[in-house]
Amino acid sequence: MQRIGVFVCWCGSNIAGTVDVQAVSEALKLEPGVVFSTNYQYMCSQAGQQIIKDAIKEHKLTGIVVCSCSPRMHEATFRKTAAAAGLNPYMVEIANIREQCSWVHKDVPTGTEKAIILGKAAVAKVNLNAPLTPGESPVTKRALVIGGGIAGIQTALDIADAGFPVDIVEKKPTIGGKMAQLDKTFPTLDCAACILTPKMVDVAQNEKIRIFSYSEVEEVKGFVGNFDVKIKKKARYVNEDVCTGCGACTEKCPQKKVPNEFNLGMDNRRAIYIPFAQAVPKVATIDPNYCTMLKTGKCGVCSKVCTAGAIDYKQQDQIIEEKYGAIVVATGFNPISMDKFEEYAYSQSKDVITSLEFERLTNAAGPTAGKLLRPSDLEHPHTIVFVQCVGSRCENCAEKGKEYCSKICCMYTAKHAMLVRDKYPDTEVYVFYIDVRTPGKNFDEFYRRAVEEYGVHYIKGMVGKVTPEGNKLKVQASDLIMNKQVHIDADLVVLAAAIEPDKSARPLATMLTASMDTNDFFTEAHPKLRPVESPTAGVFLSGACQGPKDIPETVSQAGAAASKVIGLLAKDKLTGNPCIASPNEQMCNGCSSCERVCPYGAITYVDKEFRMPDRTTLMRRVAQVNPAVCQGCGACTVACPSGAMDLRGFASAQIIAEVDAICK
Amino acid sequence: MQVNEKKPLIVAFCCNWCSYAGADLAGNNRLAYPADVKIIRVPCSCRVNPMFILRAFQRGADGVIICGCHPGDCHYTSGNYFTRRRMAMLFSMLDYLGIEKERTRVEWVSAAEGAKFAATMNDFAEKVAALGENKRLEDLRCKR
Amino acid sequence: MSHGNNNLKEELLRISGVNPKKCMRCGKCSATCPAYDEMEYHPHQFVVMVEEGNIEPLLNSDSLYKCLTCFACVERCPRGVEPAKLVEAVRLVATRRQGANHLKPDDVPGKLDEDLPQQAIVSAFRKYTK
Amino acid sequence: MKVSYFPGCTLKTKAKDLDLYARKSAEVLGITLEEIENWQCCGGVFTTAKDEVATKLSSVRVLKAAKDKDQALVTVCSACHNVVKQTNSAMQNDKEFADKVNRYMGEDGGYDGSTEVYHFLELIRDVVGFDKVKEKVVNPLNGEKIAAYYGCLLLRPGKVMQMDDPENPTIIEDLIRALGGEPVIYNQRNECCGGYVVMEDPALAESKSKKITSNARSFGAERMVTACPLCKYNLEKNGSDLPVVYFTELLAQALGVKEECK
Repeated sequence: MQRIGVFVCWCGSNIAGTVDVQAVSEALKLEPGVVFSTNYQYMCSQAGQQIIKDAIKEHKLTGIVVCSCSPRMHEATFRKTAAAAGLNPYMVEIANIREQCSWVHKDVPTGTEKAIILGKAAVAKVNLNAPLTPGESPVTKRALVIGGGIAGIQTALDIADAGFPVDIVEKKPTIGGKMAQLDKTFPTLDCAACILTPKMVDVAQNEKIRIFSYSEVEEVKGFVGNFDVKIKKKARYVNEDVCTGCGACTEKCPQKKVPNEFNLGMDNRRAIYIPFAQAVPKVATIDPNYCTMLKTGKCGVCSKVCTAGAIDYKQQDQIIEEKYGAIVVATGFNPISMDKFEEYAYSQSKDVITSLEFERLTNAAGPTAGKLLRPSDLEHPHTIVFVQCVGSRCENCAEKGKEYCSKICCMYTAKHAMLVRDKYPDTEVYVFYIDVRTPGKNFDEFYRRAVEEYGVHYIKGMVGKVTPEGNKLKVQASDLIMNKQVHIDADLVVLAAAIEPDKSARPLATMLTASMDTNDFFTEAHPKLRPVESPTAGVFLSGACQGPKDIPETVSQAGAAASKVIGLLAKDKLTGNPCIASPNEQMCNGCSSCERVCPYGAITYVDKEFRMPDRTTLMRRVAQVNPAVCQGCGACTVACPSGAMDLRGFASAQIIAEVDAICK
Repeated sequence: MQVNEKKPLIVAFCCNWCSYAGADLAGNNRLAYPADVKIIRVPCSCRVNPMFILRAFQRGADGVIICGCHPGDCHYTSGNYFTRRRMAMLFSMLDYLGIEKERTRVEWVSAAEGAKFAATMNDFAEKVAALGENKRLEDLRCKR
Repeated sequence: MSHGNNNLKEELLRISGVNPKKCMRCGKCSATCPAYDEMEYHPHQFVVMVEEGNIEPLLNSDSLYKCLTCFACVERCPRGVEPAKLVEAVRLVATRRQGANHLKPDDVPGKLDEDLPQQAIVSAFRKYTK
Repeated sequence: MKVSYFPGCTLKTKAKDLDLYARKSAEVLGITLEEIENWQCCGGVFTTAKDEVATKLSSVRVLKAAKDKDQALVTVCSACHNVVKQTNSAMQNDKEFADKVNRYMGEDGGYDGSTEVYHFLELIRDVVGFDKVKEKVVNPLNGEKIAAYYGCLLLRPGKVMQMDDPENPTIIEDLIRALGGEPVIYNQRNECCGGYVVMEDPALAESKSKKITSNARSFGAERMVTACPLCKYNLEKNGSDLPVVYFTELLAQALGVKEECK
């Protein structure tokens, strides 16, 4: 028989407000096995933990139940407390009487009644707990960073700086990401390339960092400390080790009409290309969709002009297999498609552009060499209308736009507006906004400068319709302060498109078994306290894949993710989860049902000798669970026809005891 | 319609990674649902042995709901697919035994769907309450 | 703050099925409205005023008959508020009052011309008369 | 293929062309339009008020008549289409409304919202196919620049009508292309012409119509097509210097049956 102690937490008034904690601790005192029961204001505090430790010693407790917040919050805390008092940490059960009781029920009698039942279930479970010892597994001291934007770059640099090898997988031919496409950055107006490209060079030169560009993650297996990853290196038809990046091929290639994605299709590149001058790695890539040689077998100009002999039309996709201890997701974002917002005439006029296109139009390396010219006729625009929140803050997210605020648009629009007025004072600039959101260091000051010093017209209201007519864009909008409908003949309309996670994130999340929210942003292990870890151990989050972020936030999150990775890789061994499957060999008949459902291949079979009652021996085939590989899902326990397989910590008998306690 | 004053008894099995976290989120956001719902935490919805559900009905539960990660999002890759198939089988058998379909349910609730968790529980509890007490499988020997 | 006529407000919400609380005050409905300049109260004001229960001014305003029912505001509202349905509900409440028909049969002959499709007359009666 | 056909009242008087050309063209395209017996006016406007039941009954009867024949229901007039389609959607999705309606329906029996409602344009696109239309063209439009005017009723509310992208529709343009014309894409093609207020406020209707025709003209249109008698009247009355025709006339012209209609 166990000797159980029950500890009911008030959580200040969080629990005690709706649950009569005294009544709960008294009721649970009467449960079988309970020898001690008390309540206290904050069980998780030092004093509260001391109460638990003292009681364990004084009453020789063999198990404890803490009625408190969610086990996702403080189970680990109380397990440590128990261990400190010499009790096996797995003899602790939590009754969740805060998130799942006091916070969702209104009146005290109901809350108290339910809290007692939840407490009884936990007591019933502890009665059947057994001490567990976690196994250990080694840690592969190498990290994988998926995505080579500023988030991935910073994470990789920080990890490498601590002495661990890092691989970056980037699906584009170069690292750099969205930041490489930006012109200036708010609120300091630093040139994006000037602060990003040195970091890209650092990555290229760092001995600890390998870059797999033009590559994608194909498969992820394993678990924290021991991931097995397959990376597909797509054929770029150029030998990376030989190519010098001289660019001769990109000048001679006869296929000139390929939309240049780096400039968002506003100009053309060749079929063999280097995305931009500062690309890392600076090697050429052949676009198989446009290359005449690859499509028809006739051409071969690039091969002829390449003095290094780097062109290889026969190159194949290559699969690289590597082991990693930790994985960082840094897959970033994209502006959403403007297809569903045709009231702004995006597809009907070249002069309606997105903000990212505007960045390219003002960038010295962009299609207009930094001169602000309208795409349709390359004239200088004299009236520019910026529209905020295009697709952000929408209600019906599935069909049109996103429910969330994209966070960065207010500031980059202020930046764009300010830069236009600074460079071209003859240009009138209007910004239509719903709210201007500037909660960052020096952000509001920046926005006010745009209005006060640079004379940008901020108008509260939305644009309803943009009508191209002649060479003008007729903008119809509302001015809510003036209570007027305003009509502006604009030369250029710039849409602040909402941002969304990159499309590659969803399949990647499935591979990593990392969870995502309904918008396909990765969810963090805890929204406040573990913001850079995914709920899947060993998978970390960096940058906009977790939510909209500006550059400073991305960089700080990248550093934080790196420090978590370093903390993990610094360990030689990881303590596993002891709540794993274990077969009762006496009952196992070796039928292989469990092996078939195990998603990890953790179950194998061995022939074992059994002593029979008549003193003969019998060889039988029985299941065996590899404790380092089993993750403890329990699929096998249900598949087992003879009931031989059970899950430690969540044994059938324990769950049934809980059911019984609840259904009394 | 309902004359029975007895509160229904509902057992909810929630997977640790998605639905239990979803329930916690419902709590964080103070989204109320009936106290009739009592949650049992399991590592994965595929840990729920049909036996547990039968046991609950035997012991007088009026409804049993199993919540897991959305298909494709299982923390253990494929556990919820097992759940889906197993429960389809079990529920059709329960239906045959006279346990109304409304008393059993499988629902996918992610860690981000606190509102969905609360809404699901409200709806489920309402439907179960409308059916009244479940006597069909109740084992009187289990009564105290 | 709700200082106005709550009964009337409830009726309008019931008739229209609109939830004005979803409005985030972006003004896109009014930005998109083709009849804006003719209206004393604009689509976004209908939403706000109904939410506040400040409905009498709307009932007495000519704006009710300027709405073209073109549904541009419904289509383009980022929050799915559907202001046109609210305008229609207010108009119905007004025309349903006794003797409050906006279009009188006697007025019709004066408005006709030879080519006018009867569809125009039918819909005018449907919109402005009870 | 046989479908139930609801012409609507205007097509029997001022917009006879719209009706006649549709019937003739349908024949060429292998579709028989079977006019519903004893149909009544759709009401001209679908009121969005949830408590308006009686005004929507005539549309429900039309829908039910098609259902009884197990046929899809086809309309040509934009306004009728809007009313009938919205009514059908309400019958499908608003249970309270459907219950009330079915209580009115009395001995006619109930209706469950299951009739498929097509606009004639949708029928051409989804059932006939523009490729097949192209094959049947005998008098191609020889690259004439034609501006499609959708107005509001065909497209909105987009969630209910589901005919096309309400902000960037292509269905009439695709038809024009199939008939050998060159569609003119202009941004005002889905803005309201003010048709409903043409009696109430002719000045407003005029200003709206002018905006549309001037926008179409600025994009080089030579002719405008529409599916709505009210739009046609309104655009013409308010001094469109572009000819405005029904899309069915264009169709009949290209299919070589226009003269037979006279």
